[in-house]
Amino acid sequence: MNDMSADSYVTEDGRTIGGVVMEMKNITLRFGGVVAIKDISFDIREGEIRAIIGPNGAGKSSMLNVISGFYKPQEGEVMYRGEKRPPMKPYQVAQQGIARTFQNIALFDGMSVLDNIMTGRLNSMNASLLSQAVWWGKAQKEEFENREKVEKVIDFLEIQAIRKTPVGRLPYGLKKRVELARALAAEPSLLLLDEPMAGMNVEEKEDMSRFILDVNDEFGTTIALIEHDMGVVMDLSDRVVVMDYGKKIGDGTPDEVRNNQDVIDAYLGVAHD
Amino acid sequence: MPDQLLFAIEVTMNGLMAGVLYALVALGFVLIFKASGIFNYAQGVMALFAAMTLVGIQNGQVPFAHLINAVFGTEVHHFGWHVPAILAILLTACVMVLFAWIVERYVLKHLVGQPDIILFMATIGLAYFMEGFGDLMWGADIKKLDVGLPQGGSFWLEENTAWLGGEGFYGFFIDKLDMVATVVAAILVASLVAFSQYTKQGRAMRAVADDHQAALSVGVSLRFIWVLVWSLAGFVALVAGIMWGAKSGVQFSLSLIALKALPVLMLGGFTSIPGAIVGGLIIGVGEKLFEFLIGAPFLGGATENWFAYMLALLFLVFRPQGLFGEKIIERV
Amino acid sequence: MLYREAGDFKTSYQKDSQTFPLKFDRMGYWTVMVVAFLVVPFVINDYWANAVAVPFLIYAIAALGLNILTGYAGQVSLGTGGFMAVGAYACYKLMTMFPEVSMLVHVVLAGGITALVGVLFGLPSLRIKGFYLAVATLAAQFFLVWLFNKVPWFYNYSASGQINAPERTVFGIIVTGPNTEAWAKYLFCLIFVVVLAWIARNLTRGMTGRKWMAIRDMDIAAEIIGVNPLMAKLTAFAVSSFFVGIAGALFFSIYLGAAEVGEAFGIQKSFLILFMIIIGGLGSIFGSFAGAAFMVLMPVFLKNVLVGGLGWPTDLAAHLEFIIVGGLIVVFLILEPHGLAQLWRLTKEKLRLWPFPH
Amino acid sequence: MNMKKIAAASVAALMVGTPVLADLVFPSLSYRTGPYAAGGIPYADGYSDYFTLLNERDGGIGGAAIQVIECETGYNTEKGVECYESTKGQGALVYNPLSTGITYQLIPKATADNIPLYTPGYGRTSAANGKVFSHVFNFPANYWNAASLAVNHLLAENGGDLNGKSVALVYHNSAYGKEPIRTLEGLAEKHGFKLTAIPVDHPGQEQKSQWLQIRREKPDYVLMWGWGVMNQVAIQEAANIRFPMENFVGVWWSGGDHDVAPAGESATGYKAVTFHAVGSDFPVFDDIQKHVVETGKAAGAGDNIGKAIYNRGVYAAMLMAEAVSKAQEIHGTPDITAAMMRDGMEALEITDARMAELGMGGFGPAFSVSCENHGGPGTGAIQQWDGAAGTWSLISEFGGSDMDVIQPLIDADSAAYAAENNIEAGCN
Repeated sequence: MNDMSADSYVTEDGRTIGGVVMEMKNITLRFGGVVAIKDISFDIREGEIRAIIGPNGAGKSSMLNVISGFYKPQEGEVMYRGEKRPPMKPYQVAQQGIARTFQNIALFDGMSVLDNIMTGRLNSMNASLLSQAVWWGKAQKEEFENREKVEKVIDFLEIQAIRKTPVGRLPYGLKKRVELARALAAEPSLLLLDEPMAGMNVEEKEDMSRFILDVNDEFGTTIALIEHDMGVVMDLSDRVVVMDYGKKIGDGTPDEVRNNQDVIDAYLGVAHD
Repeated sequence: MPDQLLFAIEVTMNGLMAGVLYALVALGFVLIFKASGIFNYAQGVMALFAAMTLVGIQNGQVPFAHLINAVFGTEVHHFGWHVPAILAILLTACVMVLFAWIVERYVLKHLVGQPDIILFMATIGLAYFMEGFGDLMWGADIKKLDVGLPQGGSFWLEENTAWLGGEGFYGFFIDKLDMVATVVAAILVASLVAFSQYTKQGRAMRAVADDHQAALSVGVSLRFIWVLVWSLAGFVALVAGIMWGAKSGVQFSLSLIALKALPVLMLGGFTSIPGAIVGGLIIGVGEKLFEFLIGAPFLGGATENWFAYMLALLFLVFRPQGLFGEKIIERV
Repeated sequence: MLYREAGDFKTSYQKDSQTFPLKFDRMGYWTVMVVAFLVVPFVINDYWANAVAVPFLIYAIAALGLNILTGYAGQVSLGTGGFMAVGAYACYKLMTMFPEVSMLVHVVLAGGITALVGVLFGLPSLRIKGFYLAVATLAAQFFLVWLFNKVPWFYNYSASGQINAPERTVFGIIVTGPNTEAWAKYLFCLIFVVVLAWIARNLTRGMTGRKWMAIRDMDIAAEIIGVNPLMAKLTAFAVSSFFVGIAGALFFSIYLGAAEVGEAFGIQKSFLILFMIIIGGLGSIFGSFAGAAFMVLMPVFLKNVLVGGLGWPTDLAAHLEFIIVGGLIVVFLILEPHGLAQLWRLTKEKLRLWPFPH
Repeated sequence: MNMKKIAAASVAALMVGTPVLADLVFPSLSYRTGPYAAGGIPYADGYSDYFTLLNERDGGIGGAAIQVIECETGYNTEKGVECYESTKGQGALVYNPLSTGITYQLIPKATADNIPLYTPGYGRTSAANGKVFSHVFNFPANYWNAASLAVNHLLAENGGDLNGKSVALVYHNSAYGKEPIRTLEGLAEKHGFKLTAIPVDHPGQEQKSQWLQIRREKPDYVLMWGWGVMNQVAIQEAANIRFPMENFVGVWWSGGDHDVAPAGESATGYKAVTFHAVGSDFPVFDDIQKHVVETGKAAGAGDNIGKAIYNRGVYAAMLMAEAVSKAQEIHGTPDITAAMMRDGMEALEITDARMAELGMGGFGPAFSVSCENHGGPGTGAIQQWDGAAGTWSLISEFGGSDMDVIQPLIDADSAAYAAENNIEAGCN
């Protein structure tokens, strides 16, 4: 990309949106003969909340998986901070500061809430196996430093009481929150949220929306999210990409998208020819 | 034809026959795994138990004779009658059904919905239990199994193929017992397929295999299906026990034939009946050919055991989903 | 309310992550340690050492090792017997090549060599999962046994292929060979058990353990949040094999004193140790001990009751042993599917509340 | 944590009966379960029945009653350890461990505990050298004798010339099975026959490859070192490929009735080496029938009498009883200790007259043991199976083996053991 700072601007509520962090260029993803994503391009800017919406099966989660490096697109490029991203394993993508949550909660059921969130810190812990084996020196120091950071996230998301509970025993809404905590613990520069409010009641949705805004506001974290609830999306996001049947049918501010005829057709279920 | 090539063909044919015998054991595993997701560690012991029961019934042995004699100081050993083979096989099949019912009633019923590893572990307990129970019931000594199966090489085949090679070639050797086993296995597989395709119970079984929840919601009784598959697996174990036991006599080592089935399962997949057959054939031919070409001449022999696993391992590295599995698309 | 946690508050992260968070557990632990180190060595005799304590301790190490791989990292292995053989034969070669060196060094090196072999056979785990991997590790099992049986160098060209542990010492104390005192055998194994259990505990409560468990619980998600699956699985294989190798070395040199690979380290051993960790509790250090105790001590206990106590014929007793052990496994499962460790935890939870059930 | 379990086990251990110390205690490490039970049951029955006979008929040995403590090993070394440890405190005189693994494991241990080991026809062959293995006895014959005896039989069949003949050895791929290879290699060199070694992995349920190989290579003779299910399958497969049974010779552990019986009549003609007589045509068996079986004191069901492996158990028990007499004579007390027992074994002398007196005339060779030679005379005969009658019969005299080949091997292997374990060889 060009000079990024040139594009930066300030939003109505006073946040600074910077240049392009990540740009998807002409991405096409196929499974066998099925085309999940067809020639889609869009970008994500520093500090913004970017939403990807669309009906079921539109390819939204697949797109997030491409960003995560879990799916390898057959065509197209992923540009990250102005450079073309070479083929990478998902864990290498995570090491670049991209964290995410999953549509069907992907917590580690056999571990406690605390341990689950601690896994978010694994990219910043590198004590040797030997040091860990004897629980001495770097390993111990690192463990407590990172534990402190995790405790802050726990406080932030107000889940102190369930710290030691095995995640398997938690109700759905709390699991979602723990998953967000795990992603936040990584202190990501880009946070991907796959339907963070799916299956929640109104109250829980309000809580979650507040957390997302707070994260964006307090830490300046760039967020890309997939969400079904249009009301929530329009309230939260700075810009919206609309997908349908693997194609991009709209891209812009919530207002622009709301008035886009293709988007209206897709959501009202106008027959495709 | 050069003799070496003829020998290779002979080894291949015998490998196929051995493969059928492996597949027979593997089949029992597949039946249970497919319908209930249980890896039945006790399958080998079931084969031993079935064969022991068959011999015991046939020879009119008094069950638990040793125990009874030890407790009551009596001297009972035999009823003194001899049951015809067919009747004994039928009675043993009934015993295996009874066994399946007991397993369902007293073990599996209490473990519905538990993770696979727990059910696997239950079958470990079952294996221990049956090993002791079988010995206690019928004694640990070796027993001759005779249900009238033919034994020995086929002279007809030998005589009619000897002209193919030179001085050192005697004609192809194939064991008549192996041929019988092949025919029996074919009939068994055909009837299993027919059963699952054309009967109500069979369709219910397939439904459960495809989707537990959906099958339950349309009123299939899971408990009945479990009794059914365990009975079938018990029957398959009986057949495998007869085929293997006819050659070696019935004794403890019969339970170890399960180890021969594991590479077959790896290759063919745990859920595919054709996979078990084809996997068995590949393992049988592969290990015998390797022993013939490389193992015996260059490595000092006895390579079959590990080669079977290495073959399966290599295969899985390149095709992790097994022979007949669908390519796995991972999702999150 | 003997067993309680009320009033046991943690004021630092250090204290919060300790092994036994409850004071009562800590006291129990130290009592066991004091008895094990300061009482048992003075009262132990040959029977208790050779038939009970030493096999239990060694199997506990093997179970710990396999539990790291299977219980924590979720990689099911049936190659334990083969890896124990690597440890045993490595130890034997080292013992005969460097007779002057302390046994402590030999045993640890044997573990290290086994770790390397374990990593090699762990490579397929990248592509093969679940039961398929279990069966794939059988390839290691059968190949290793065949190898040690085949290549005479491993058994120093002895006529039959048996290996014998010559007399070796640690700080001048004889620990192998026929003249070893019961307490020396016991203490030597006990030290390894305590140190290795402590290492296992440290690794599993730290980041390495979290990576293993993440791979176990959901491998795809783990990779996406940044766990390198290759490294996580291979470290699990390495650490696990290290433990198992040490168990194999002790099994041969301290416990049996002579071994033949097919008999001592055959496939039955792999299954036995897998049973131990499943019955004891997957992903539990206490479970490894409980499982080893159950599988090693239960048959000895039953034999003593049935043959020694009740005077049954030995073969009937042996059959009944199988029936009882099998029956107990099933009964335990129905009562508590997650192993003896979970049973223990639940008992403790009940005790915490006693005598007020609500 | 684990202490609860240990505490529970200790309660059980306390329940172990305290031994009557005046008794002559013979532990019988038997295996009536597991993969080799078929061979273990008749042996344990024979070993125990003979001692019972002595108790019932003669009131023990030299006035001291005999106590046989049976302990089930299942052919498992670890259980063997437990058995050894649990019985050695009860005044055990001699161990007959009945398994290669347990024997190797006990050789150093029993020596240190000053308890003799008796391993007739099995165990560590080089233990015949009493200068190194002071507490191990394996008279009257060992595996290397067996290999030589088998070759001697082949020599006899061929007028003393095996030049250009081919011999295959089918063996259990374990320490036991590998024992005869070096001897046979030495003999092959000496007599000019070609030896092919064909291993069979435990358990040996599947031997198609091996027998197809034999069918292809057409050796003149097949020797077998098999055990457990391997024997039955090998004999069946040999019959299947129509290998001439009279050219198929097994070691004595491949020569049990149960090994040949499953193959039925097609096993007729199969041969095995033996170091004792076969059949039940000896007065001692009448006595066992009368004093043991009919009084309901038999160890088994009483239906194993006269079977090859049962006879071996009886024979082993007889030799041990004679050694007890010898020890009582040397030390002048009926209540001997294990150390005295060792002296008795080392001074053992079996004469034909004594054998006849015991009702076992011609059952085994006459021989004497010395410190230099714990292995006895190394004599044996060939037995052959008659499938129709279901009996073994001896088809040769008891003959000696080729010690020119065997002795250097024994010396070399025992020297290696002595070097590895810092043992100073010699007689005191």
